[in-house]
Amino acid sequence: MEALSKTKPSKPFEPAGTGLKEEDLEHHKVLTIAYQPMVKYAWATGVAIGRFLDGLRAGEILGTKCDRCGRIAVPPRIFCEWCFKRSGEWIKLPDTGTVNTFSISYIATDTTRLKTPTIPAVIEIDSAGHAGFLHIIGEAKPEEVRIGMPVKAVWADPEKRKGSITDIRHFKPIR
Amino acid sequence: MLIKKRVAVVGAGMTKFMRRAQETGKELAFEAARQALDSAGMRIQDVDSVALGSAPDAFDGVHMKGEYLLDGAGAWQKPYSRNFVGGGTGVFSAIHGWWHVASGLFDTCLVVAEEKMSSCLPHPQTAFLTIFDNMIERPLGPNLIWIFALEMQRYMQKHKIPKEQIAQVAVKNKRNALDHPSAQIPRAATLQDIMNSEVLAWPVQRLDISPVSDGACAVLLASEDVARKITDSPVWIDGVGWNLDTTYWTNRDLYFPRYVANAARMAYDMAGITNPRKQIDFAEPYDPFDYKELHHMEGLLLCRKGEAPKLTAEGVTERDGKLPICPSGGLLGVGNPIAAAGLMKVCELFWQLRGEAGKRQVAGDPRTAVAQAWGDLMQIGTVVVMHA
Amino acid sequence: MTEYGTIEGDFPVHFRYTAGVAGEKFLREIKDNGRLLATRCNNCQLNYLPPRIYCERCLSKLEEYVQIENTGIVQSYTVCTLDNEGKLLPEPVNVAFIQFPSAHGGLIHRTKGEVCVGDKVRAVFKPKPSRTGSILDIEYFEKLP
Amino acid sequence: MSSLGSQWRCGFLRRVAVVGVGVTPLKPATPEVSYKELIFDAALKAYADAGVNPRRDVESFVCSSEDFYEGTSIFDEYVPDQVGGAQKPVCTISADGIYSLANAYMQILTGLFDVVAVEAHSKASDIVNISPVYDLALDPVYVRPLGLNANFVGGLEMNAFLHSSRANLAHCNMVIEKNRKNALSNPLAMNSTYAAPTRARVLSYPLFMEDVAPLADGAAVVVLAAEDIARNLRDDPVWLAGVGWASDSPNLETHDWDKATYAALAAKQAYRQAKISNPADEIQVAEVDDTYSFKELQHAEALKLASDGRAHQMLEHGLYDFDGGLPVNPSGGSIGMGHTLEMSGLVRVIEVVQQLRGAAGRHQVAGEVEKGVAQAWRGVPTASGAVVVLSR
Repeated sequence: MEALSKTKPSKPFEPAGTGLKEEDLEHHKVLTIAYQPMVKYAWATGVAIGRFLDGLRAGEILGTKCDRCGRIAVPPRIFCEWCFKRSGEWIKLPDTGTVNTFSISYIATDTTRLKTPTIPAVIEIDSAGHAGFLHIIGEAKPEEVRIGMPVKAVWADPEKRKGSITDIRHFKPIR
Repeated sequence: MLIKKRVAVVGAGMTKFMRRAQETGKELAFEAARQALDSAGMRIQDVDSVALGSAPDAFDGVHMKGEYLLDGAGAWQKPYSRNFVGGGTGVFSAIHGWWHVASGLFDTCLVVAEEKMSSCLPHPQTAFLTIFDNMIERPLGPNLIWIFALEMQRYMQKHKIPKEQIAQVAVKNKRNALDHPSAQIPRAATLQDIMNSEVLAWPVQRLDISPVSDGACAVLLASEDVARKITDSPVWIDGVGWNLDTTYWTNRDLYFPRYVANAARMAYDMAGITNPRKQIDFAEPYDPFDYKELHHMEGLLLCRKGEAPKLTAEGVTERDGKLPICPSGGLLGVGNPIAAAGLMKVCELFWQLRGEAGKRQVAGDPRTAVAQAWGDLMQIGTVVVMHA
Repeated sequence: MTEYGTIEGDFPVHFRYTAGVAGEKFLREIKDNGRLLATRCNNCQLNYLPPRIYCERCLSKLEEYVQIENTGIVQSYTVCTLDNEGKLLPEPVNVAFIQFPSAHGGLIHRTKGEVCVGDKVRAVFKPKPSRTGSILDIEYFEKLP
Repeated sequence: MSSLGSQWRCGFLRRVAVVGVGVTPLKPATPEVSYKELIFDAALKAYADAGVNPRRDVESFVCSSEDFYEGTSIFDEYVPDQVGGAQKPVCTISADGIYSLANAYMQILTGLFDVVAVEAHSKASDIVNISPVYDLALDPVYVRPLGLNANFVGGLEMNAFLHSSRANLAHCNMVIEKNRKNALSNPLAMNSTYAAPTRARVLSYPLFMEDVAPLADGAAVVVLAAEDIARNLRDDPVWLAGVGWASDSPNLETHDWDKATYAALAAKQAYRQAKISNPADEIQVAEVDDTYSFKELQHAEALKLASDGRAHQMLEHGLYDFDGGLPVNPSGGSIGMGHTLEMSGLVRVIEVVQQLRGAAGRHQVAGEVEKGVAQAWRGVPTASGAVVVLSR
């Protein structure tokens, strides 16, 4: 380290990098290697989300309650992350709630454009404090959706439910 | 607080930020690392350890991306590890490097952050589906813009902020970036351009968002005794902070980033900063979306909650204002190769505090500045306070 | 007994990698001329194969390309029975790591028939019209007497 | 600073100890719990063992994961709650748990924190098929196009190692037999029956299916504390005497095929800190990576538990047996216990901690155990690994 000579503050530099256009890649002006990943997963839903999804299949929204702080958690978990204790009893919650925040989305997951917008929202479930989950608002005009709007779950037909978050088709405004 | 070793930044490097780079991720990492070493007059043989930051493997398309990148980052036969805190990774990389040196275990640490998002098709956005909860969110078909839109809506509603005030951030940062040699699309935009751009997920419009990019950045860290041998103008890392909030983002109020505030308090405490509004000369908060800069100014306690849009409207945050914010041009202007964009903010502090920022130099001989990044499910704040 | 629940998923993306600055030169030279290129680090006296734009040891920028003879020596070999998805290959594949006398590094590739450590092998290229600019433009390495 | 109240002052490297460990029994699958619930279980055990409350006493959390092992991008989003880290400094190191341990160690050395928790886990059973995950780790330009199972790299390395060390498949069988037998005494191990290797199915010759440690699920949490706090928490803290981690070239073409150079470099760093000059004499127990059977021998040499090319002879002489002079993988290793991806290193560490505490139960090795070493490798195609020396 002693051999080092102190440097003067450096001058503004020319940054390195070769920017390409999409055509360069598409028309093979530059070589590319294409690859399709084949990775697949089957995640064990476990105790808490397993029971939550079973509840949805039965047309119920379930939460867990912490015996120590009294907080109700939905989506449920087997622990209270604030008290670091095992959760206490399971609570059946109403299928109504309040829009905490929302968006009017014109793009799909793959960034393609949607003609009819999707309205994702965070729904605070009634009697669960401010706890809630992400879902979609339906049966509503984009311009009528607002924060604080009361909503109710619209369930899929019982025979079509599969123990999934999509067993609730969407939440609709309570008018 | 007693820290074992005082740590300085003694060199910095950065590639161009590009929509599509011909360079592999390794090559990008090399270019940034080489430049950081050159700027300090150091050889890789003099570097004791290497810390790397890079965001999801699903961008570069390589499992264990940290392993893949390590030779480009100069880590051959060295102690090397990769940190990962989502979008907060870039600034966190400097913190990761900081504890290598501050611990007394190493005299020097080369910190490299890389992202090559263009490998991911049909669009890097698609990979973001996989950041959502695999059991109860992914089946709803979410995309990344949603969470920003949901947070932005909550923030706007809480403080009754008009969209125009938010768009002003994009105007400022895109203008600032005209002076940055690494800028991806150096192009100014008017308020009207932003407001008229395509609505993606209201209230988010296309020009509210930083572009997708490839790029890399690097900084070289050294302990005080070594730093003084390397340079007459080391820039000190006086404070570091990071804080991760609960994963259950739908159980929190998103209008204020409390985790950023926690991280900022941690860093300020360490740096002995008691009044950030007075003691911070300029800041590089994380600005992947225009409202985020405002959100983060508030999280960094540089103003009151809901006050950031007003300061922006008054010109306080311009490069020649009282509290310049993102003089680099930020992610909105320079580009957003996730981890590299965060470390760019640390590079900018280094250059500004040494008076080497050229046309971007903020006036008034700045001495103390803060860089911050954010990430995960609106969940982590990473903060570095630097001092010349 | 309870049926435990699972939710299935994947990564709905695909990848397109560039070969990089050095990789582009390397693969083009194979495609166009059937020759192997390395980059030279004059500092460390090493010729990197495959080529890199940097020396991994001294991190110098490498810009000098040198040609490497197509004949090398087997350093290790294996006979692989599974494909990249874990399925049984139609027939086992002979693979070797081959070093070249003037190069640092080497190539991992298929060999025609079984080989042993120390065997001399030579790259056999696909016919020029069917080359695409890929490492697979080398069909395999064949054993020399 | 911790609520537990450290009195540390600058001037020398502070000593850091393991004060709590928690690990779930390793299993081929855990369909009854989610990854969060599995980790929560390990965390509860570790904090109970350490006698700390994570919400009050633990100041920082270092977790370990790789996105493609989880099937989730930015997996670090999903780590804080089940370890008690919500709204605290939590970060992820994308590597084996020993790397996370090393980073937690450095965090404490800075003086910033006094108590830090380290987490690692494996939910390998959530991965439908591991081969495509490994495939994604191969170089996309030079190696992946060959379309081969990534274990072929193990085949090449094994052949190079056997060739240069003059060891043979019989020695690899001895490693498999030893580790399977050792695991029989370990209640945490996945396998509870013993079978001699048959070498019925070749994977990538000379690598057979049985040379590869079978994947398992599990979670582990380790709590570290600075010296004064450690002494307050328990009578038998286990000290981190030295920690090292290193990478050889990530390019297969320029990495050492026959030697575990990464492990040798990491060991050198750890031994230097621990002031160990003659590891084979000074260490009483070793837990080394045995992702592949031959790796145990290669790693034993890298850790200087044998001179280069001699590990198989030591093995022949019974030195590494459970009742030998220097037991290697008395836990049963990954071959006996199950391979838990990035958690593997912490399983090794926890075994050494239990041996040093004299709390390993039926698999407690004989004699005084003063110092032990644990080591991890990140698997093919990497040439990276970490080493930790633990002492009483």
